[in-house]
Amino acid sequence: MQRIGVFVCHCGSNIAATVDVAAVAEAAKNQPGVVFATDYTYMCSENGQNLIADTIREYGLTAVVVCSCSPRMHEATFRKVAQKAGLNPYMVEIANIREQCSWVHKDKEIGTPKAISLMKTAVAKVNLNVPLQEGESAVTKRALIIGGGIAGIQTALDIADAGYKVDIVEKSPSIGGRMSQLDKTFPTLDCSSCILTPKMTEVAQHENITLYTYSEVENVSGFVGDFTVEIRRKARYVHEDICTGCGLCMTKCPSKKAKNEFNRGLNTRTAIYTPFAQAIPNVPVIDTEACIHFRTGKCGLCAKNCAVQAIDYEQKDEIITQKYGAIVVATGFDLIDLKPFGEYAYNLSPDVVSSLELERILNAAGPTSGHLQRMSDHRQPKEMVFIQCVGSRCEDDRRGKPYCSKICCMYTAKQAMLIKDHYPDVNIHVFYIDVRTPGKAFDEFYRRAVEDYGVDYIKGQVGKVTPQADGTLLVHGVDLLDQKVVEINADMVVLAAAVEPNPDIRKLATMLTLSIDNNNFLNEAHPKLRPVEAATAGVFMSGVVQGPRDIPETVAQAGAAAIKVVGLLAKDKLKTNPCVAYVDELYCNGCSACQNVCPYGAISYTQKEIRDHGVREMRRVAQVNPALCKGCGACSVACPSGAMNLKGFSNRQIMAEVDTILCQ
Amino acid sequence: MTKEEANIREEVLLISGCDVSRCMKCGKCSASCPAYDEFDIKPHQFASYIARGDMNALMQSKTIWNCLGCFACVERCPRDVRPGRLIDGVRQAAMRRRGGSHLQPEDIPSRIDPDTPQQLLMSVLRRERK
Amino acid sequence: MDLTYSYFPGCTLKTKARDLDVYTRKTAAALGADLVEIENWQCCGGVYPLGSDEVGNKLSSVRALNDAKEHGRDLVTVCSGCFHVLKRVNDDMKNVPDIRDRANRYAQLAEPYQGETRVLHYLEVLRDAVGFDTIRKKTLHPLTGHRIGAYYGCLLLRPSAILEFDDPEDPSVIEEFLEAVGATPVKYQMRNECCGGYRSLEEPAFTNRLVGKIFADAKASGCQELVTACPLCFYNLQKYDGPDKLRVRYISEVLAQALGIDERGEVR
Amino acid sequence: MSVNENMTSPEAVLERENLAYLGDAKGENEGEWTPKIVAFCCNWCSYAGADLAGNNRASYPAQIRIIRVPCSGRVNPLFILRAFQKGADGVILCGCHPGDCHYMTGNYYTRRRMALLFSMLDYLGIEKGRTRVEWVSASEGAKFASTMNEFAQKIRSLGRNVRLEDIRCRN
Repeated sequence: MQRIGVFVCHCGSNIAATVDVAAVAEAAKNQPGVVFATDYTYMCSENGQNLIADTIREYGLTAVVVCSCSPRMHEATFRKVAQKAGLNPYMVEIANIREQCSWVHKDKEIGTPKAISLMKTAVAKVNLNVPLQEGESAVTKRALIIGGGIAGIQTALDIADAGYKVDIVEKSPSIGGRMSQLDKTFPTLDCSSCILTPKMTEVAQHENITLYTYSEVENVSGFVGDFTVEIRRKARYVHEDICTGCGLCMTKCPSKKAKNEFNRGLNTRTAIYTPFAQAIPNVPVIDTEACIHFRTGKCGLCAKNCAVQAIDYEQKDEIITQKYGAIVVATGFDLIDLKPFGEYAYNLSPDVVSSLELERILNAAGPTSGHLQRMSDHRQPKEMVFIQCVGSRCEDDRRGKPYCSKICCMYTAKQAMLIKDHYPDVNIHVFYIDVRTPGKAFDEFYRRAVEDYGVDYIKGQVGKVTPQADGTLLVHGVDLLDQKVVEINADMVVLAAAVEPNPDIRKLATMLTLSIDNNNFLNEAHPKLRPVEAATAGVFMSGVVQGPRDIPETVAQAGAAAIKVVGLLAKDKLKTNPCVAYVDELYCNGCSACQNVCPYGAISYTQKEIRDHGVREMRRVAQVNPALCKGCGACSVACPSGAMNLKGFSNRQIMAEVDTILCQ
Repeated sequence: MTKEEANIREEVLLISGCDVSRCMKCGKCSASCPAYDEFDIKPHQFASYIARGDMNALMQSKTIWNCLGCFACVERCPRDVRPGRLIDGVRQAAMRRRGGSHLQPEDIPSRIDPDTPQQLLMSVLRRERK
Repeated sequence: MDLTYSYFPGCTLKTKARDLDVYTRKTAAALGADLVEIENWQCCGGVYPLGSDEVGNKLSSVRALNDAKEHGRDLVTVCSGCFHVLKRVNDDMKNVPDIRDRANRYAQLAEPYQGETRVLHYLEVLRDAVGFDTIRKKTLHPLTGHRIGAYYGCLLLRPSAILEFDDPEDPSVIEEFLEAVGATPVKYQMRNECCGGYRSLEEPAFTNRLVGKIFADAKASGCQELVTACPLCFYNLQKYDGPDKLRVRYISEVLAQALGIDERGEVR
Repeated sequence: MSVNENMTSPEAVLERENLAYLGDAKGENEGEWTPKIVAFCCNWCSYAGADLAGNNRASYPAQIRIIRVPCSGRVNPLFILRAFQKGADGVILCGCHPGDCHYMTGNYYTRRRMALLFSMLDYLGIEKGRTRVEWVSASEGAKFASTMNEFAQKIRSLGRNVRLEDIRCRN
């Protein structure tokens, strides 16, 4: 039997005005297990706290009920008091007689009996409380960054500079991401590679950073502080540790017809390749679908020409397993598929390009060596039309996205100015819905395009782009302000396509039990107050994987994610919530019902010897990982045999509350 | 907005089943309209006219009789406002109030030729006659 | 596979567009498909009834759809207008409870109709049931060297959410069909733009302008002739008298030519 | 104060409930009865919503008693049966709005589970109106109070639960 003390708070007159607090204390004295009951003006005051602590010692209390405000207000306070007085903090229960009694009712004759029954309910529950211990788990001092774009690079550098080990897993053969494909960046027009390449090099040379390019996360298990991750290192067929990056193999490769992904398919590359000249690591990979040796068994020119014998056609994928304390998801974005936008003739004409394709065309390292030209006939265009919001702000989910992609207004102004800088005779028309430029020096940037460069902004949209016999593109649109049809014979049309999260995120979200929104962006633990943390403890996010954003915002968020990771890795041990699920192995029949409803992957199964009525046998029984369990209790309801239970809210405790709460 | 206009608006919204508040005034409908120059009130204006309750202007517009019913605006509207259905709705409301049609039956014989398909006559009658 | 279908010819196919009807039946027979004409069918109305609060003018479609359901068959039509109306009314009967309830109260069928019938365009039968490969094999007179453009118009494609016929902005089923009969399909951008439709009765000059743009684009893209499945498009295209005019035929006529079938259904 | 039988405004209903409750408590009113209701509230949204109702001094009948659970998904159907057995006239479950569950999916399980339980109870003769699932967020104090008032009124119209109450359990 517990020795329970009941403390009834007046909360000044907040409670005492509508509840006869003395009567509640008096009634408590008759309750089973109650050895002490009193009332006091402010239980949360220092005197009130001392009253509780002293009584615990003096009466040798094993449990405490405080009848006061909501547990959401002061449960933590009274638990600390108990702990200081030598009582397990989880032996404290609160009866909410303020928010849910005295403030709801106006009459003492109603408030008092209700407060008494709430007190009785808390006593009934606390009679069944057991001391709970907060667990501890160790922290592996190493972070994993998934994605090697600017978001992942910056996060990795910030964590590594703080002194922790970081691994970057990047799917493609080089880090750099989308930013490495850009020409210049708004609103300052810095050259993208000029500011990115030094960071890439820094990553490669940092003693705390390990790079796994051409690699993918295969499996994740474990929990905050102790993740175990399997990484598939895809076969490059080139030994990273031997290759000197001389590039001779690429010049000798006779298979030159493979689609160049880095240049968005605008030109071709060799079968053995690095995506771009500044690739990190500067080690080529062999595209087996394009390679003559892999298709026919012949050729082998790259291997023959490699002075250091780095090429190995027999190389196999390799799985490495590594432990991490924290994981940052920074998988970035791609543009949406433009095929469903047939009205813009994207499928019909090579001179209708996406904004990212134009970025490659403008880039000195791109397919046209930075010369602005049409992909059909390599002529320099004279009339160009930009169409904004292609697939953005579009409720039709068969081809678009409901959100604003945020970066398009700015990069369009940038592309227009870059073109006008180099080719002042090009006429540029921009069809827009709204021009959105919130950001430091952003609107000024856009206005410069209009006022200084004479870019023609047309408020309206384009209905159809029709290729003409003379090779031009007839752009048919409407100027909504003039209420007039606008027809432009353009040489090139640029589509500002919506951004969308990298499709890999779905698979990754399942592995990491992350929640994603309807558009495949990751959900934050709290959209305002915990913007870089996932709901799953120990997982963080950085960059466009969370929502559309530009480079400065991404870098800022990368820093925020890094400090969260560093804050976690700086701890030696993590405290765990003790109100977690537990299993009565005797009743467990290993049916997996609990595992299926657990949103955190906290339940696994093990073969265990069970003694049941004197019989020993091996059984498959559930086991709960307390570090992963968040204590929602879904498993305890799903369990058909009643084996699953929840500490702090056990079946018996809740039943005791139900039994008592309706008493008069 | 007069009471009568309020009634017409309600009727148009019911007939069309459209939600004009979703319109973001992008102009894709007008840009897609093959009969844009034949319209006095343009497709993209319908949503705001209806939102404002300026129904008399819509009821008297040429647009409701000149719309081709080609659904290009309906297909391409990124907000599912479907201006073509709004135009259809206003035309229906107009016909119901006038108790008759735009094109009179006696006008028709002079306009047909030996190849005129039944489909054409049926369509005109269905679209323009109550 | 059982290739027996209920067939809804539609008003125009019985009179001005006899070619579309006759060649559809004959080619279907030659390809092993049985098109059984619905008894006592009534005109679909030409355009989809626009007032969602009106039910009476949807009943002729409901009766045809129900007749197909009672025979346990899919309902096939080749006129774009009929396809458009039947498919949209069917969608209402399936998904709009108010229209479904009221239509059933009027129609007084043995058992309420709830959109069970599948509405198919003849092109879908050719593609999915017969198969373009079969057509390729049975083609006796391939249209080799013919550069033909498909003219889709509006009624087959839009609104695509309900018609689910093809990509509304970049359709390809007629091109695939043309390729199967040995022709060289030519994609041109204006193939899904409106011909002016029913406005040709009141404003022939206006529809003439629209058709002119379509022909101009088709010709500039290298088409030598156009094919269509819609009698109204056919009429408007035929009436055009401008410099870019091309020959226009129905898809079924082109199919018949390829299969070597004459008007009486005999193989030549 | 006399009780007007036709009073239906929320304030009037509340007053009537509380008067009846008062009578019950004093053992004064023969045959008068107040519906007893158990409300299970999830800790993150609905319990906070109930707190907010109190903060705003919004009233609801005293015979509505709240049990705090970590998540609406923690509510075992047995708890609900037990409440009825113990003489509850109605049971309401409150959780986070769909998509807002603190534990990501708990309220979806609740919705499915309760749909089954309630239709089974209905089959057993416990009218569907006696059971309810409602989404109340931490910011919806007013909604919490109005939901409770509505629910109490509904239970009153259904009368006393006599089918599942176990008279041996009366306390």
